[in-house]
Amino acid sequence: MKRIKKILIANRGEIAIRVMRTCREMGIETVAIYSEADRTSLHVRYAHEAYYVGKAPSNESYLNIEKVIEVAKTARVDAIHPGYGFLSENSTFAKRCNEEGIRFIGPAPEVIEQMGDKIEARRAMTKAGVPVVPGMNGNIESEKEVFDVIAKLGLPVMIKASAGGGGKGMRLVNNEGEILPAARAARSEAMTAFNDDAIYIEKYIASPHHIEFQILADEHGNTIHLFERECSIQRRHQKLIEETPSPLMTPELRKEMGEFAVKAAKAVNYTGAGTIEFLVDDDLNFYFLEMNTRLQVEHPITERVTGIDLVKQQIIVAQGGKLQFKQEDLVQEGHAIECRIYAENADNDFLPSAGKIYKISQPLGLGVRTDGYVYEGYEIPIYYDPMISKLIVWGNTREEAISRMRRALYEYKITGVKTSIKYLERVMLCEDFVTGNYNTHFIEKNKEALSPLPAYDKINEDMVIISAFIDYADKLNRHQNSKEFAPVQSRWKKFTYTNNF
Amino acid sequence: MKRIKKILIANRGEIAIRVMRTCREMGIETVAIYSEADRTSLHVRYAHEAYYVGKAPSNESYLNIEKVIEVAKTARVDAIHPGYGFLSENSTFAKRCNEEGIRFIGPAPEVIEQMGDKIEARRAMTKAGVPVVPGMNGNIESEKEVFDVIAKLGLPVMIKASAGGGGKGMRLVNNEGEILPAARAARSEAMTAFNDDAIYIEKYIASPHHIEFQILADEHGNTIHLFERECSIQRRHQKLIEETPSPLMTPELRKEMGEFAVKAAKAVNYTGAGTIEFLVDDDLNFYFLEMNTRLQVEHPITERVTGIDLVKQQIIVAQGGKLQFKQEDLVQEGHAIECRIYAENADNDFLPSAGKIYKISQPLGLGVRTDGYVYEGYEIPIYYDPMISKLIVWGNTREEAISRMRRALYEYKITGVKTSIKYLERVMLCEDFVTGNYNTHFIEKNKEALSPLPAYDKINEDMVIISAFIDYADKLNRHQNSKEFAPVQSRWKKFTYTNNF
Amino acid sequence: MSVEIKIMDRIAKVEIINQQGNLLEIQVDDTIYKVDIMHTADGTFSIIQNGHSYNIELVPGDHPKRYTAHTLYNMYDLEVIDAESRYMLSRGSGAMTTKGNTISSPMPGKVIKITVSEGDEIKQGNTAIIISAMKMESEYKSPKDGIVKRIHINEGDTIDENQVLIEVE
Amino acid sequence: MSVEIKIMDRIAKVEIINQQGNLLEIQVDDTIYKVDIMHTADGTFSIIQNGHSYNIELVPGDHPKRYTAHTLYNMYDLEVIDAESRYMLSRGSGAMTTKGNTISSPMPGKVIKITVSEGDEIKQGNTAIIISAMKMESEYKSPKDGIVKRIHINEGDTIDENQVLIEVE
Repeated sequence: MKRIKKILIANRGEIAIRVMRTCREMGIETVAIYSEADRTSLHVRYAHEAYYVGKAPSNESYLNIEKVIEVAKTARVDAIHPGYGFLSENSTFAKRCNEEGIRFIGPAPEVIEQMGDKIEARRAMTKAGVPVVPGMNGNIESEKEVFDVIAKLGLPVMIKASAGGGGKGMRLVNNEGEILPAARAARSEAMTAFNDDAIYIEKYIASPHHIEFQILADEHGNTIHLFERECSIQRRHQKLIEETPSPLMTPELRKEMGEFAVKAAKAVNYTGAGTIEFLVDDDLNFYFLEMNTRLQVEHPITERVTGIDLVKQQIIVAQGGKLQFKQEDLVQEGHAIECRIYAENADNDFLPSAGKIYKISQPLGLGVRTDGYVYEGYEIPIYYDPMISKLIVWGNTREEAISRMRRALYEYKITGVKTSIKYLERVMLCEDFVTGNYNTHFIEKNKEALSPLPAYDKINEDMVIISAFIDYADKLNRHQNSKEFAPVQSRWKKFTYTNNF
Repeated sequence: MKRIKKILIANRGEIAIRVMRTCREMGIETVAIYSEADRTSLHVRYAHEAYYVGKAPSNESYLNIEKVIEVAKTARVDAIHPGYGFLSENSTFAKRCNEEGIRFIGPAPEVIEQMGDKIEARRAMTKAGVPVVPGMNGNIESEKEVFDVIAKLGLPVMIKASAGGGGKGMRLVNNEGEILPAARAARSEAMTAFNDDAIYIEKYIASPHHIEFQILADEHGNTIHLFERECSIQRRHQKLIEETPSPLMTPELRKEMGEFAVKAAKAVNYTGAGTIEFLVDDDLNFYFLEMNTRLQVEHPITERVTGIDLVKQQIIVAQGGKLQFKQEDLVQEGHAIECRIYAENADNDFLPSAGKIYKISQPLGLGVRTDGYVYEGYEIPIYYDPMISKLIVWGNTREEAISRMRRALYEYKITGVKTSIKYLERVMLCEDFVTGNYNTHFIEKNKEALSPLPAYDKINEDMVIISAFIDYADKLNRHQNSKEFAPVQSRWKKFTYTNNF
Repeated sequence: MSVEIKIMDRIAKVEIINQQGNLLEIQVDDTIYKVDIMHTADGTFSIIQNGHSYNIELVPGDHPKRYTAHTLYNMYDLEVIDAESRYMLSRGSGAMTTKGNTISSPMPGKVIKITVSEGDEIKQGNTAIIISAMKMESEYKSPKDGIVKRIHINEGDTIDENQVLIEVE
Repeated sequence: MSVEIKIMDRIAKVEIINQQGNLLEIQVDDTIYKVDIMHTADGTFSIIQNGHSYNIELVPGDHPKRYTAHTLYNMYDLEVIDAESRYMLSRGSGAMTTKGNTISSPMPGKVIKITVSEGDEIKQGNTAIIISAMKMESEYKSPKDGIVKRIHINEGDTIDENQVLIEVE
């Protein structure tokens, strides 16, 4: 077992900083890479070393395998942590790392490849006895086959890209007439997105819950699960809020699904941290959906209820070490919820909102964690993901966690760009969320309840007007140097308080 | 049981905000009070309502009982939370609240009074069978008695103010010659500090550990303890770092001391949150030292390992509710450490450092909590405590907690005033701390190890010089509008990155 | 001094009655408030009015007289209307001109596709341009029926917020 | 342009050799560095030099040419010495005058007690004044043997940082 002393983090944003934090706690040096758009990004400042890797668009920088490898060699790192997104599920990259004698912090390239092909993954799981969504275990060969398969499965079905992910190349088919256009659209979208037009068909699971299990496995045959994460609150097939335990879960179901998750990981000789995603219907039937061979965005809620630093375990496993925990040592303590803070306009179809951060007030205190990367004056680049922070809270009970999340969202202020914060506050007040009675249709179903409240408060509005007036008067004063209005400007910062009615 | 809907927080700084956070989570409205020096303090902004109570010095504002009661009546609050310090252990204030039909969040006035008098407290504990430091159970009546008592106890002894606290009116006597001057000095200091010159004598416990137990008790006869806090790292008799579990503790000792702590609380019919302080010597003999009838500064470490929001339990008890936990439900999960961030110069005898906060970078991420109240541009008033923030971290093990604390201290930057942050980093690297081998003499014993490192790094220093040069050149440019040096000023905020070697 | 402030559909008249340091008597339309107001140079306001604590953050807008105000629960767009704005308004220029004839960018992004050419006819609601930002593509549509008069950008260009992209006549 | 910068006991000569946007070739004493330097208007610096990432926060001092610099591990006091400072220095005034004849306040506080009167003799190290700040009392002592020439404050006064309290002659 060779101790890792220096790690290159082949990523940016909050996850790069998240990984560096654990490295720092473990006494490991960190190397950042940055594109032209990211010289002023916080991960560059957090790292011990930082190297430029190319132009702003990802495919000219963060996705440039050879450039990343070159930097890794220049900086003489022992290992590369890929974070999530970018090269994290790229088997070619994992292979290249191995070739250069650099540890890729993740599973073997073959496993990445196998799980990255949705059809291959279905086949492996079926073989291992893990329930999969009824459907094909191969690609569609002809348009005729589309009809044959659907005739057997019955409508509704989902047509999916074999290389898929992130909701791309995916089409729901409800009736006969939609079949052909949907198949063609899925194929074309798959080609654009993944450069691979292979598609397959699965039965559509109505009102599904998206529940995933966290897996950890070492090279010594130890594979454990760290319980579930409920990820059904999604917009545009992207997760918005996650929680653990899942309100849907029973102890029996947890045990059964957890065992299948471990079985799934063992079936492919998985090592490191990974996630088994399931669809669960209202009758608690569950189906393997896919495996993510990397750290997930939402991993902190698992960390909070289990007390385990997942990045630390990833590094220990990559060093060839043994997992520091056994399945029977693990318990879910209390309840954790994560809200993703996106720079977007939730009231206008979740349209991204790039721009410059004006001010930030962090939520602090008991049970609150934030993992973010933006700072005051930072200009969010247009080239990458709009997620700027994650707010994770913990409570003794689900009820306490929700109250705490409301409090934390109330405290969290990011101005200058539009964010999802106010929208998330409304979710935390929404009855279906509070009662835990929701599935992946939550956002759509509660459209009205989640709309901005028109609540009119005259005094509040008048105070806003007064503020603008004072600011304007101050500016005028500074400008014209007139004596009409004694400048109140900056007294807060400059003078102590002297008057009171 | 009458639900509390509105609470006045008779305090300022971090603890006022700490209490308001829980109130907000419980749906309780909050009322702040502020002195002339605190109009711009964060607790005024966090509260729903805020009222002026007087001039900057505490005795003209936060200690003005009638003024606070008047505001409580104006704002029609159901209860008052006193925080710590100020009026929190003032039985007259608690009595006045009761008279006005306002719930005082704390024990009955009689209990405050009894525990506030150190002699009374010793008597009550002796009666209840709780071990106390060998010494007198009454006040010194004459200077002759001083010699008689010391003859019986043997040197060294501590002479203490009966009304004491915070290290005031306390004198260590090592030899005969010191007896009379020490007794006189203690008496005079007690008079100045507490307006009461009563003193008493206790045996001096050599190399003591300061270990305290957290107590919660309701009005229905339920009294539980929430384990210990190790508070031996002190400077000038004030705590600097606390941790739980204590490195000194054994499961047997914990059980025994915990039972005595519960017994002590029951002996005085205690209700609410309180703390039993013990001295523990190297042979693990323990002695009751005093009871604090309020929330402690260091309560967050107990919250972190037990998962219990102590302020919430205080409010539930004050409402007449039952504790939500039984003794057997409680466990210490992992390890928590708190570092107090003082505005002070640790390298110059811990001299306070008032002034204006220039910039703050909060430590974030896994296992980190901060409870603070200062913000950028805030001018720390000279009238109150120099503690500006508390940094609390949690780890699975003590080792992980220490690594995480180092990482968090590394991330925590507060500029504009001097703070204890760098000093605390050195404590986290000090061998005696790392091995857990310390008592209240830690700071003194490790004076050298805790001195600033002279480590010279030429490149680092040259980079600092370059920064100052650039800033100066920028200023010159803005001033003279010359073309000599192309202004780099603010490009970070204004322009995107365009060049690379 | 008295000015008008536009907040959503409301135009409020504001006037200072009296000032003593940070204590102001101030009239907003028909209501006179006594407020204790403290603020920083960068727009963080703390107002205590009748015991109540209000927190407001003013973010400067694209024009010196425009603000976005954040309160605890809401966000407002504001504009100060003084003599100058009224003059500009009467001239049909300046801060309050309508943008009915142009397609502008609500946020920075990259031009993926331009689906029209100068001189083309375009109908209201038809897509004229596709912009990509933060891994998402948005379609910008024509505000009215008309002829594409000028196209200010090319495919592949990076654009700023509030940049005029296409003019329709 | 070349200036001298005083950092602790060292006086370093700094000169720009070459600049290309945020890329600088810069000489500090005998060493030439190629640095990639980015900074904000309020003094947060990010420097990448030979792959290494340096973070420096400059806090303005009590004089425009003085700074306190915070790096990850250290704090430095700095002063820029240019032609003007040298001129001031030669005149024995300005930024670099010694304060050997005065007792000044290192921090704000409240005057609790003044133990001397104007005209009194005082020895080096004797307490002249007791200041209270943040619940702690500090004794300020005379920097030298001499006569108390002027006392600028009264008991009960609130004092600022760096205020001259007592002059000794």
